Amino acid sequence: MEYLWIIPFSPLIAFVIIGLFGYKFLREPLSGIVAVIGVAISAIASIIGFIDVAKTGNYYNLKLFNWMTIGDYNIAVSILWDPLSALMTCVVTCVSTFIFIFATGYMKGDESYPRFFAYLSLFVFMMLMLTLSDNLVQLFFGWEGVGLASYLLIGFWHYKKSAANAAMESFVVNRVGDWLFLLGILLAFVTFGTLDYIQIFNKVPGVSVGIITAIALLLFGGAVGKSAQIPLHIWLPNAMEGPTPVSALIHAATMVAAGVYMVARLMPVFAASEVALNTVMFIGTMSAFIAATMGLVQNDIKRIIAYSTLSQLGYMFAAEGLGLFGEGMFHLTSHAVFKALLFLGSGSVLIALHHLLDIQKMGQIGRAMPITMGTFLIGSLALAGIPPFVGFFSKDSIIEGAFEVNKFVFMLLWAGAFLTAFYIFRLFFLTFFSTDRLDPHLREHLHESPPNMTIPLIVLASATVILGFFKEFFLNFLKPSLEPHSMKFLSEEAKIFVFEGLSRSHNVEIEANAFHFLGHSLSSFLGIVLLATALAGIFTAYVIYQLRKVDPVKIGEMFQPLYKLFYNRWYFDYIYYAIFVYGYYKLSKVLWFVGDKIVIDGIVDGSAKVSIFSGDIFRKTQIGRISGYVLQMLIGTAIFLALFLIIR
Amino acid sequence: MDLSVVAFWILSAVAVISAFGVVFFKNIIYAVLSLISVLIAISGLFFNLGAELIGALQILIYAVAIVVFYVLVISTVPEYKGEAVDPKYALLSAPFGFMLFMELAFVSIYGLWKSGTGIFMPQVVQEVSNAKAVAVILFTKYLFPFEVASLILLVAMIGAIVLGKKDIVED
Amino acid sequence: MVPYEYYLVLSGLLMVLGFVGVIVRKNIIALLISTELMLNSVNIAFVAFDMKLNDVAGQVFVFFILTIAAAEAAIGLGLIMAIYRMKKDVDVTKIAELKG
Amino acid sequence: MIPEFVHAGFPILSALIIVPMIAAAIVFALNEKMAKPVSIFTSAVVFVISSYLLLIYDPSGYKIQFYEKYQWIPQFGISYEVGVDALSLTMLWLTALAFFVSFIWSTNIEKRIKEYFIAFLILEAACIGVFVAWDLVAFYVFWEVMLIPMFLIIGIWGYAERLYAATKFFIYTFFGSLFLLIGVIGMYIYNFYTNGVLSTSYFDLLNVKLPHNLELIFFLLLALGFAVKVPMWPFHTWLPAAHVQAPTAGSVILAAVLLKMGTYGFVRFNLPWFPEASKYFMPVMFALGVIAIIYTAMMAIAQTHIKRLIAYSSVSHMGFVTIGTFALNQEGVNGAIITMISHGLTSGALFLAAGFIYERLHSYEMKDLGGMAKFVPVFATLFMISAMASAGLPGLSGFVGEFLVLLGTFKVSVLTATLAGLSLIVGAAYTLWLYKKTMFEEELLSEERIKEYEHLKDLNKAELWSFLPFVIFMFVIGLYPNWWINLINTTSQFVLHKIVGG
Amino acid sequence: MMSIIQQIVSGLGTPNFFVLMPEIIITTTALLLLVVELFTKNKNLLSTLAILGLGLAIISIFFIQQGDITLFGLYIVDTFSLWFKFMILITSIIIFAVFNPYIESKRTFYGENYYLMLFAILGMMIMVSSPNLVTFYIGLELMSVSIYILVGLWKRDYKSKEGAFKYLIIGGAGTAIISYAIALIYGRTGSFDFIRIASEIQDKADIGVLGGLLLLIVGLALKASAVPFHFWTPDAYESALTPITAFMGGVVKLATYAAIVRVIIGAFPFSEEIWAYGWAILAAASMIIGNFVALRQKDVKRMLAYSSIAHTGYIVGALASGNIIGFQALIFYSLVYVFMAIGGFIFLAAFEKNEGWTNHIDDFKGLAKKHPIMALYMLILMFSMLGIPPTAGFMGKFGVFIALISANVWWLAVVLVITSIVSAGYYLKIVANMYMHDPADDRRFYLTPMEKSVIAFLSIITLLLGIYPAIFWDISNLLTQSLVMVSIAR
Repeated sequence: MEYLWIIPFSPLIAFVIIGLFGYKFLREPLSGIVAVIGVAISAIASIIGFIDVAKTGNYYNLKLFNWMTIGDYNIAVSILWDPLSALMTCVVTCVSTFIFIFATGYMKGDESYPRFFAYLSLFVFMMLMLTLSDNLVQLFFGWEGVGLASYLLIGFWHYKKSAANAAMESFVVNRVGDWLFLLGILLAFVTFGTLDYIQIFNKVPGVSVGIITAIALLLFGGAVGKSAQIPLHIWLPNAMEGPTPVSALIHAATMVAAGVYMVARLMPVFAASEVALNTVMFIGTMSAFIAATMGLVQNDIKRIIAYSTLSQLGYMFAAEGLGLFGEGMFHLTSHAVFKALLFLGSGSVLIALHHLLDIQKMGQIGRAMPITMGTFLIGSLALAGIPPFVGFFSKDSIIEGAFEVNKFVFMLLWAGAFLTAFYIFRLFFLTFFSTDRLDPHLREHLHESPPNMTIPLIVLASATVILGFFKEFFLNFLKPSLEPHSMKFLSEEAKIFVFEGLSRSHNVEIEANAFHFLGHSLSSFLGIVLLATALAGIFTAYVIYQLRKVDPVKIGEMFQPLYKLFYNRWYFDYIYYAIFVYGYYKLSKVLWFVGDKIVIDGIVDGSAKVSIFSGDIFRKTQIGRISGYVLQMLIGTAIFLALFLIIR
Repeated sequence: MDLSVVAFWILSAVAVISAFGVVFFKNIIYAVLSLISVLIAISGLFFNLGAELIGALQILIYAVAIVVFYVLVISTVPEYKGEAVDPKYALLSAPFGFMLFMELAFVSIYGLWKSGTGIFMPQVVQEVSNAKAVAVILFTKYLFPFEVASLILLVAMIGAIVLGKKDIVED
Repeated sequence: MVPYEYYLVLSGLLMVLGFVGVIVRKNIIALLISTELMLNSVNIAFVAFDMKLNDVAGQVFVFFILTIAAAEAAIGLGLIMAIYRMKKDVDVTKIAELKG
Repeated sequence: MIPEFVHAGFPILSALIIVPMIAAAIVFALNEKMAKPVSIFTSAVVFVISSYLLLIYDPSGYKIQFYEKYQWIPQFGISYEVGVDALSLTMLWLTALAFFVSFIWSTNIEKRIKEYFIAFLILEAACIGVFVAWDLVAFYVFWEVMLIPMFLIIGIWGYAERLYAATKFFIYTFFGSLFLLIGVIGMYIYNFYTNGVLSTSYFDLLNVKLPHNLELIFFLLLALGFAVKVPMWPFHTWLPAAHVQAPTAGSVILAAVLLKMGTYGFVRFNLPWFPEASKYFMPVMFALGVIAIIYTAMMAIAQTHIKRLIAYSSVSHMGFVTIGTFALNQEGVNGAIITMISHGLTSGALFLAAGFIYERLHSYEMKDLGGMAKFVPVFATLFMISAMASAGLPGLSGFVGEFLVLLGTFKVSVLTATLAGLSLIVGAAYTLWLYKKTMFEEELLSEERIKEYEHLKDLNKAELWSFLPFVIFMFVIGLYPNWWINLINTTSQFVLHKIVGG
Repeated sequence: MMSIIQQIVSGLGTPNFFVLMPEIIITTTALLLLVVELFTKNKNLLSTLAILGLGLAIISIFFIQQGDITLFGLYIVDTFSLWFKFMILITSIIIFAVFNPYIESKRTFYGENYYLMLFAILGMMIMVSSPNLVTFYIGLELMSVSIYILVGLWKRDYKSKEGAFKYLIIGGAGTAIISYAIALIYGRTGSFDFIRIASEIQDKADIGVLGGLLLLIVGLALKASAVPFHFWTPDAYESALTPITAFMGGVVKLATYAAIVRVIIGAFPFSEEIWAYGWAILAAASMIIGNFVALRQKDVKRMLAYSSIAHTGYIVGALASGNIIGFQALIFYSLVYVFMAIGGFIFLAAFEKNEGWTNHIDDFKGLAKKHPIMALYMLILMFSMLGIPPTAGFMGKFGVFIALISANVWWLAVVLVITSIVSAGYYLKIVANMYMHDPADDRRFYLTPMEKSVIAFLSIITLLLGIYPAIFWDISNLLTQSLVMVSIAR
């Protein structure tokens, strides 16, 4: 399996090539093509590897080179190739490939076209380092690397103040997560004496639950930051400042899912601690619901999808919290596909409308760009969870799982499902149908996007349609890395330990076979309810925004406080800004003036002043008159003698 | 109560009183005169102690030579107006002067002074007069310092001349 | 016979008086006179010690002290003349241009 | 434990010290045109030699290599004693690199060129001397000599308030170093009274068995001397002043070399000499280090003057070195040393960047800057790499040190590590703030400013070549730290041998 | 019966005048000058003669066998005295070398200057080689009297008279105090010989010794201008001709320190707990007052005067240790300090010749631009006075530190540190003015080659002694040994 090293390094090579020669030789089309080739190669390689693993179900662990030695432990740059990483890698590479292709069209004519693809390739490299890692340090390397890439790409149009700020915000907020993550790594190292997953997994049983919980929670803190869960979610919507392919790739399909992947990757550790799992579940659920509510009332097309991303990530975490790691990963996959589709769709819309973002100003553009509309519709249906699209299979199974395990979570997720269906179709109708609110100038040269943009849409759309029926395959495929008893790299006791841990939370069997699941959910009460919910959401949106039976503004006024709360994103941004940005900055200013300038420098310069002052005092003794001199001599002599004569 | 005691008390009283005169007389002439009386009193004490040579030298060098200098200078310098002592400094110096005096007196009284290490017992001095004894020591053992002392006087003379010369002012 | 310590005390007293004289007088000539007084006070001590020790070295030293007193008097008076020529004053409070 | 000495066949370290001095003499003799090439050549030679030493150094087992010792002042048992272990060698190499770079950079000096290069050459000799000297008096002599040229450099070629800054720098460090001197002499005297050995050699003083309270006193005396130089909070206020006023090359040297001397002193002297005191004062040092990290990070973000911002960031990084050193375990000390090197590279590069910006826009104030990125892409890239390295991005030099330091500290005190880890956040905050304020937000610029920017020159040859070494070595250390760690492992074991045994 | 007299006389033996060769040469030169000066006013001739005499004296030093106590025990010619005579003569030659141009530019020629200086030198030579309080006293007075006059010898300048008068009065008081001290010591021990004194007071010091010793310290401190007996120093230094100031600040100081060591070690080797403490107090006061006041001086000549007070503090501070190391440190520091002090003052003298140079601190502005080399020399001297390696000044302070810490006098060491830091304030001001300001005008100053070379010599030797002080440490070691051999190892 040595060829696996190609997977991460071909994008890196592409990055280097573009970085060095991008502006001088390659320029507009060529650098894009190089990037696409680079990522395509790794996509092919990863698919080959995927097939291999799917056939055998083995895992491969390659150590590429030894990065650093601490005591007797070597931190190595390495590849762990097992079903889980294989799946994630494939998702990354394949989705990236299509998004790259899309981007070649999307970025046409941008003055820093090469830079964009250089950054993208860098991102893919870092992402692959993350997914392929077999130890926490390399994971952290990728983790930070994708953070850097996202910083660079969000700030790609850095001449915009908003972009620069968003970039900085995203990096710093991520750093908050990374801080916890790093502490987690340190604690893990101090605890286990190693950072390789496999060794850690096998050592888990020996360690007290408290420490395991601490490690798990600290690491999960990193995930919260990276996957933009409550309370560290605020950066993701602002990250939409970046070009749309970036939003699609980084902030929908891959990077933000890294947290989910990480939790699944460390499943044995999390499974060992009930508290950790519950936390994951709770955080996920809250995010799923709250983000959905935020998405209801936004008018920025990309932000709406961003909030839906938050919410869907919430579903994944909830799934993992419930112990349904397989379903979580499956939802990750499907979400990657249809959310990329949605973003690219909105991207092609933006191209057509010259980066007009406000959906209230759109409408009636579906006729002009059928392919976009069709694919977008498919994506929306998938998101809303309508069979037979993939979203239905991945999402509803999570909700059903929640019903079995925890009613409260179930309620929230259920409500979330309704809201999801509503806001995505609100977006859909307002954009493609409804009344014509579009500015006539734009209307004139409204056109369908070129093929290198539509083809990816079509491919992804078709994937959305068919992928759902491979659910069972996926779940079985993932068993060797997520099902304790079939995890080859666990020792026996570890298997038992992890199994117990899982079974504590995960005591529910979800129907794996897609057709059975479909049938079951069409027959069982719960399934019907869920389906009805989704349809209800769509219908409500249809009534309000297409038929215009009810005026949305009225509703807004009816639920004034609620509307304000949602519209202002639960005031998270304001509070954070007040405390951590403005507060911190002002506090620093004050500290600088008081602490450094007045107190410390006051003492330092003050001592100089004091000595000068005392110099002036002593100077007075040299009064120039002999009498004074001799008097002081007399005093000096008298005291000098007295010192000895009296003291002795 | 032999004579020397009386002489001591009288002479020392004179010396101290005229020393106060030196310090406090407004008129500089009186100050110089009281200096003379101090010197004479001191030489009297020398005689009283039996150091005739030094006593004589004292009178010769001081009462004649040096005081003449002073009188000369004073005669060229017109009489100085303005008060003799600066009261501020008087007030400041008095306590510390007293303190120093107490210390010196303490030392003088409680010091373990040696006695009779020398060879010039009274009877020896009886035979060879004090003058001779001093002279012998001065011109044998202390010849070298004596020569140097002459150099000092030479230097002082030159200094007095060159400093007192007119050209120092305009030239 | 008077104890020699008395002589010492006397010399100390004269010494201090000379000291004080240098301090309090305002006429620079008087300053010089006071230093003479200080120097002479020492002579008493020397001679007294001599008599106590049955030695004459002290008196030799007194001789040197006299020499030096003379020398300083000469130089001092020369300086006073010069100062007077330039300053037309012998007030110590005026002889205070160098200070600080 | 007395290590084995590998005597040098050819007195190469002395040569390293002498060569710059000779060069200074030559420059003094020649005319102004020749000053620059001569000094660049010299520093290049020194750099090549020191890199060569770095390569042929034998890291297996603790040996003092290229060792020389000559009598100097026999009456006091003072000798001229030089040699390197890995710590000295890496610092020596860093010094050579930094000087090489700053000589290349100094193209734009037109004021009193000869004096400028003479001062720098003498400074280089002194700095090398500090790092290779093993005799305490020799060490102190070099340590002080270095003040004179630096004083002149800040004072002559600095900016508006240069006089204040130079004087403050000089007096502050002089203050510290005199206490250092007292401490050393105290050790020396005590050694003489107890062991009857009259020597200021490092290794003789290593054998002194001090009573506890005396050990604490000497520790504090030495620590005061070093803490001023590091600088540790609250002795740091001279640094921003000096940096703000110093010319670019001066700032580079100050940040890359002079600050290291303080931490070098801690690692070299305080730990091996005062093991008990080091344990005793560990909490204090941790507290000071953490304060330095967080407090000065806040100072940094409060600045509008970019050089002062970078200066404060240096203090913050030095806080890392402090806690790493006083974690008193292998990882901590290794991390501290690596951080010293990496901070030398990153802060040097950042100061070069600041100098570049000043030469283009003639201001250090953020309100006059911004939006350059588009016009100077190459510079923007290098600047970004340096900034990221300083923010501790994995794969660059900064992360390695910070990771090891945090690991070492975490083993000893979780709280300290947790708080120190905050620098991931605050550090990123001020670094990106700096970058954003200088490079981004072009749309805020007025029209005519854009016009000016149109003919901004990107890095010229000299500037590029002074940037590249720093950036390259950031990658070298970041991507393959193993080599460096193998290099310094034995040294850090020796440093800790009294504390952890070994 | 004459027998007693005969005993005395015969007991004395005949003095060995050969060992007095340097003194005799100096005396004859002085008297020769005294005569010559009456006939010719040719400065160069006079100074040449003087230098010739000094040179001869130096040469004669090498032909003297050491360790001889002659003149009936009143005069000792040992390594110590010979070395110090050597240093005194050498440094005096330096001053004679740069004397003429200065007095020409100031138009204040006195032939007396030359032989008065020679007499002063003679006084010092007597002082440093005195095993006996009488010799010491007489030498001291010869020196002082000559200096009083030298200070006053500035034509048409009132200030020099005032300075001289102040010096005279205060010095006279000092003389009286020293005489009184000698009287007390004489009364306590019955002798003037150091050896006798030392052997008399080996046991615990009583009141008499205490009083005598303390008053002697006061008098010596006054001559060495230690606080609080320093008041004459700034005024006299400022008002004298600058070469004379150099003479006072360098040579006289050197001789005084030598005399201090001589008397203290020679006569009171066993009562160090008294004089160590006493000198410590005076040293601390001198460091503090000298440095702090120098901080506020605008006139560099006066500033250097105060810095010399501070250096007195450092140097006698070494005595606070009361052990051999302390003596070594003192001797070393005083030997190297001469060069710095003379260098600093001669630097001023050389520039003072020119119009528009007033020794004001602002006159130094931009000097590095006009005279880079001279500025470099001044920089070396200043940093040496500040005590930054690799200069001799650092080595001096280093020795003092070692002495103090070896005797556990931590408090004085700390005072030394603090005051040195304060002193940086004014030394750096001079350097900063030279290097970091632009000159007000582009007027260049004229320096004679002799002055240039002299300053070069002084600053470079200061540097060399800093870089390789071993020789001088050897010397001071040797001198201490000879002293201790004479006094303690009896």
